[in-house]
Amino acid sequence: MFINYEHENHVYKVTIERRQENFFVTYDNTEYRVSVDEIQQGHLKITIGDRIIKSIVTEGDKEKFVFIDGSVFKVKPVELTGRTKKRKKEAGEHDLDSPISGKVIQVKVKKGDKVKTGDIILVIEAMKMEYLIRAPFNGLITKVNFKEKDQIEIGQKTVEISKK
Amino acid sequence: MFINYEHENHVYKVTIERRQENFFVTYDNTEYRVSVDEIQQGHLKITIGDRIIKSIVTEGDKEKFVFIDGSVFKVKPVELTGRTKKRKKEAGEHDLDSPISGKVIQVKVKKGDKVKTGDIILVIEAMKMEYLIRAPFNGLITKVNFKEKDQIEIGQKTVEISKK
Amino acid sequence: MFKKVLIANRGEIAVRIIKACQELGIHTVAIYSDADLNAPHVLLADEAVNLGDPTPIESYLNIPKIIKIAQEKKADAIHPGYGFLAENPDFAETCNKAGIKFIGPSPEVISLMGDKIAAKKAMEAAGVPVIPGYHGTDQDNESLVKHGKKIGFPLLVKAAAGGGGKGMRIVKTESQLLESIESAKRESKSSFGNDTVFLEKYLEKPRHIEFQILADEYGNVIHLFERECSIQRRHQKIIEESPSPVMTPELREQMGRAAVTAAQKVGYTNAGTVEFMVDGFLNYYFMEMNTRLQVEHPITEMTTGVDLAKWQLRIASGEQLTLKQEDIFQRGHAMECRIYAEDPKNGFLPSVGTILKLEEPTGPNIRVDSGILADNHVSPYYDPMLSKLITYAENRTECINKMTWALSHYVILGVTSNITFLKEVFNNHEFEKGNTTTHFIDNYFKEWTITKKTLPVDALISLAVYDSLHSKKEEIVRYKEADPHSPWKHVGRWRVSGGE
Amino acid sequence: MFKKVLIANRGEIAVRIIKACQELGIHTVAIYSDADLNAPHVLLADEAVNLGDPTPIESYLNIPKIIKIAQEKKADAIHPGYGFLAENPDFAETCNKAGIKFIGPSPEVISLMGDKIAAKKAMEAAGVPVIPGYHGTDQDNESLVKHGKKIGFPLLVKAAAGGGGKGMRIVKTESQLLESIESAKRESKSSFGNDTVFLEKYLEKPRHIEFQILADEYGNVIHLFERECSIQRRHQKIIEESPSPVMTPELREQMGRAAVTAAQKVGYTNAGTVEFMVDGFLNYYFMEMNTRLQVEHPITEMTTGVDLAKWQLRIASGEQLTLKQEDIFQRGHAMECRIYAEDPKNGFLPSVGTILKLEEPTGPNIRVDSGILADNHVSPYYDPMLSKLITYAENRTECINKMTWALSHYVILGVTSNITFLKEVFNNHEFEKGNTTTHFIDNYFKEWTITKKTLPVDALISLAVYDSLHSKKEEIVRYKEADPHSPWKHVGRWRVSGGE
Repeated sequence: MFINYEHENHVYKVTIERRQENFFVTYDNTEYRVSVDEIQQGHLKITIGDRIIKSIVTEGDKEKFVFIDGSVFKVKPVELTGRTKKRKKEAGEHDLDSPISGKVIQVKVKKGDKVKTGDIILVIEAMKMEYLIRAPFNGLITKVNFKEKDQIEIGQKTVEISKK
Repeated sequence: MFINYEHENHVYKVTIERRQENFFVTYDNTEYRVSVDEIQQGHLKITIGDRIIKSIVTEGDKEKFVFIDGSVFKVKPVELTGRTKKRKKEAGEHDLDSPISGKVIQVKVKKGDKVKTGDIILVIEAMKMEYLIRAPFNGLITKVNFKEKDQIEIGQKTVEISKK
Repeated sequence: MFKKVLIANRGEIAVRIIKACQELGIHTVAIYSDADLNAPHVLLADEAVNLGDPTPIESYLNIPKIIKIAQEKKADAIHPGYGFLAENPDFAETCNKAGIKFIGPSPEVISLMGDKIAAKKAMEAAGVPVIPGYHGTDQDNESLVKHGKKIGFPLLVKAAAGGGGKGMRIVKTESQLLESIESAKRESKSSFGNDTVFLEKYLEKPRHIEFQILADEYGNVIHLFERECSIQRRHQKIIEESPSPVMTPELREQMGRAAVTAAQKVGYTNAGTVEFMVDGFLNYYFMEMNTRLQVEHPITEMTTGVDLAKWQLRIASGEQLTLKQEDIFQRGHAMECRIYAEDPKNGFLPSVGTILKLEEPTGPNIRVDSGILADNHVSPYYDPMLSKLITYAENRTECINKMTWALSHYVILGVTSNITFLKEVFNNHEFEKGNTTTHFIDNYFKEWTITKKTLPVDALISLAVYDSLHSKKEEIVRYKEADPHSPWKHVGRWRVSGGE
Repeated sequence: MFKKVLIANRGEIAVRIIKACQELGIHTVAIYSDADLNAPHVLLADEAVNLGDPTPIESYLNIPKIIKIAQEKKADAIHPGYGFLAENPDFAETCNKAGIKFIGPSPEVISLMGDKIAAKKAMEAAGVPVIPGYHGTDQDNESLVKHGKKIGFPLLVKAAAGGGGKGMRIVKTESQLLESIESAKRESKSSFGNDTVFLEKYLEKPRHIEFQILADEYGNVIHLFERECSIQRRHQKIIEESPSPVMTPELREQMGRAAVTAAQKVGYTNAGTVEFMVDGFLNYYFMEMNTRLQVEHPITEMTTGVDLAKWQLRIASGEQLTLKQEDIFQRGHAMECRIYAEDPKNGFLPSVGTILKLEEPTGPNIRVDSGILADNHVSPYYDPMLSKLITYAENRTECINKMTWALSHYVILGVTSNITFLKEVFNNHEFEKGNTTTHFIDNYFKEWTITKKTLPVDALISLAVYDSLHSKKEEIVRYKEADPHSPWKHVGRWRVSGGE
């Protein structure tokens, strides 16, 4: 089985094969012969010679999580061909995305407004805290995607700005 | 669905039916309309009107276990027709069964021996403790099922004694 | 003692109070919104009543709804926990009028202490030192800016009704002043329904040190020593400890007496906390009094052996405080970490999601006050604190070692938490030395990011083994039949490659 | 401090020691038999080495095997825990000869205290009162019977090398004497490899009260006050508490001094316990000294704030005892329950099986020292203790309340445990009053059986709901197609009725 894991923008290519009682994992030209005991769902005890790896693995909707040696790693699925599908965003444009799911409590701009770098565009409230969306560059508001009291989800774009 | 549960030699007859979002449980001529949330495998939150039952249910090889209100109940499967299969044992005869799984460390009798009530017949060791099997009545040893160092399982009959 | 108590809260504090009640033989009623259907306080309480709509104002802040439930369930008292309605004098008043005992001080005291300006004036009058600032009634932006300039920079803008960092802004230069005042007012209005703010001098090398007090309804007041809560991010405490590494026996004696005096002067009853700022020269200033059980109360419980939640119930039910000041002593060292669903790499932004795996550390003198269970969903409606991890040991070094061990054995998968960040704080040399001012996080963790960037090979092996064990049989078969060197396969429900 | 410690034990005590080591930065090596493949100590340790055959003599009692592993792994010390090799002077000797520090007293002291007869003689010589009895070398049955008759009945037959109730018999009448001597000898031989027994007077209203001591390698000895361990079944402790409800300040002072004297006289080092019997008139008699950490050490840790396991490591590594007698004080009240896999309805017979569900109680001042994990199999090879439940509170009543709460929230399914039994003990009026002699269980729970005989309707509803949710779809369909009034159906993999 070939598997690719993406972590912090790096792709790790691994193969794993089961032969009788053992698994053979290959990564970076090294083969590890391991025996495995799944103690509870996702709780792994993996023996490599004298060494024992104890880890917990689980999967969410979009990612997998590994707990090992006191640290958590979040790994994303790799879509080899899908890589270039996303339009490369303008520098700073990401700053217009909502950093959190919450409620829009103030919209400071309307279509056609001119804005300067650092101007407050929109205020989002989540978990009783406020988050300000500011203009990442000078420009003209071309579209406002939310109005006050709207629910907004993490990653949704608040407004569109054309650079002047 | 009809289900019979046996607990401490008493059989409880229950029916349960699922209609849309609710379950209807009938026991002892009373119907309970309940809604159910299985929070984790076997962890039940059962709502009956304003009342909430919180319980944990799990199944072993031969029985089911319920944890409720701080108590554990062990429930056995019911075999309605199998009831009379087992030969009814002589009074006291149960005392000849091993109360524990362990190792036979001493056999004090042999076939043909006469024994009196209270005589030690056999010594079993388990978990570093000793258990004595004593004669439950006066009689004659007709069969000895184990010899020293034999492994013995819980419920196995150690010897057979014919009453005189 | 009460027969039945309604707990008007959620999360770990509701669980904490339910346990205290149950041990005292008190029947408990939990309330919960639709976002908390399977929350631990719901499963633990003897009864639980649904509030519906998860919006705070429609659920845990809805006074009429909560009073109605308490009456229907015949609760003789309500414990408000902290946050939500804990310091709302109207709620305390409404409880009392409905003949339900509010577990906390009188509405008048809550009201006085809730108004930070009036509180400071009262303390000044009682001879307790306060920080220079403007606590006046000129609340138009222009006047506030004028007063601010007079105090000088840096200064703090704080919501009069605030707490927990909400409605608080630190202003470093004159140019930020107006915007900060506006934003603090807005946040205060939406959180507390009141937009009065005040301004005060920002101290050098300040530490946040507070004293726990207990006062019964017969005039007996004791303090249970200090907690240092200087380690804060976004002006919210994340690590607390007791005793404070900077405290001297003389200062402790002095501040403890000031705290008791403060409580006595205002006719305080039940558990409360007097917060001070202590500067680099060990000058101390009254900050505010919190008229409730604090988040960090467990470290006082660990060092003094006193159960504060139970004493709250006893005092409210009219029992006398049998603990005497001379019987209370500190022993060893305790620390608390607040475990938040937040991303420290990304400005401590709250995170949401489902708790997929949860394993809490256990061991001697490790206490976890948790508000979550496996499979719970962490919603964006409420404060993102998941739990509190508390450790106790014979001394500060051992306590740090134990906390580090416990953090390394705390498994929360599915939601980003601050655990890794906390571990690095405990690993910081200045922290180890006790150099813990309120600027600590800004000074040492401003641009913090997780240092370990690469995925360790053991994690890769674990993932591969997991996927191999959990891929559906058909998929493995399908895979095996195909060219073993082609990566165009499906693994589990993940697409490992496209192209077919 | 040591770099690497091998823990020559299993279960909760191995876990306890591994945690203490890890907090001190010591690398740990666990050993485990084939019956313990996924036991918690194996999963927690930094390294774990398999011993194979689960028979004790081939695994946790196998000295050459264990020494070899320690050498291969380059461990600088071995912690023996309690039981197994903890009080085996040959093991301590072998460790020392191999250049591995044995964490405990010297082989000579273990040897002296392991011989109960010699130990009593040494104590008598040191002026510590001992119980009348026969501790001589005439070990033929005839002489022993003669000596027994001289002491009178009731009397105790005890294995000289024994402990934990093994090889112990209580003899009420002359007619049982010979049989008891034979059986005690046999059990002692098989457990300890030595069949020497002694006889002693059986006291009226006796309580088992012991003093914890700590002694460093430079002659400093302190005691950490008493534990009462009178609640026993089959002569094994099941509930312990500190302080003892019968203790007076004067008696505590006296017995504490006797314990320290006893330790000093024999040149004791590391942690140890001096056990006394105290009769109804508060006379006390030296019983024996346990040269190891006790099962019940946590209640001392709770009341004194001292971490005994860590001090064992520190002392063994040559550190000085920095704790002074005057710094040690008791605060509040602590209790411990031993959670056993056993059936109290059936003579406390050990039970075996698989832990299907496990949920440990959590809350302030609730400590669970556990040796099991969900899905672990409880085998018949070792002691049936699964875990220890410890609670601390401001006073004895609160401590009992907390324990009752904790027991009610302890879920162990799959193996019969003594939890329900323990709850009833805490509910007993004589226990509440502190009337806790060693005869307590015999007096009040002789013919004990679970009182609640009928299955509550909520349990039935839960079972039915569970079965409905977990029955396989085909089976439900098959059922639905059939006559709904016929009980001849299959539900899940259970046969609910026969006949087809």
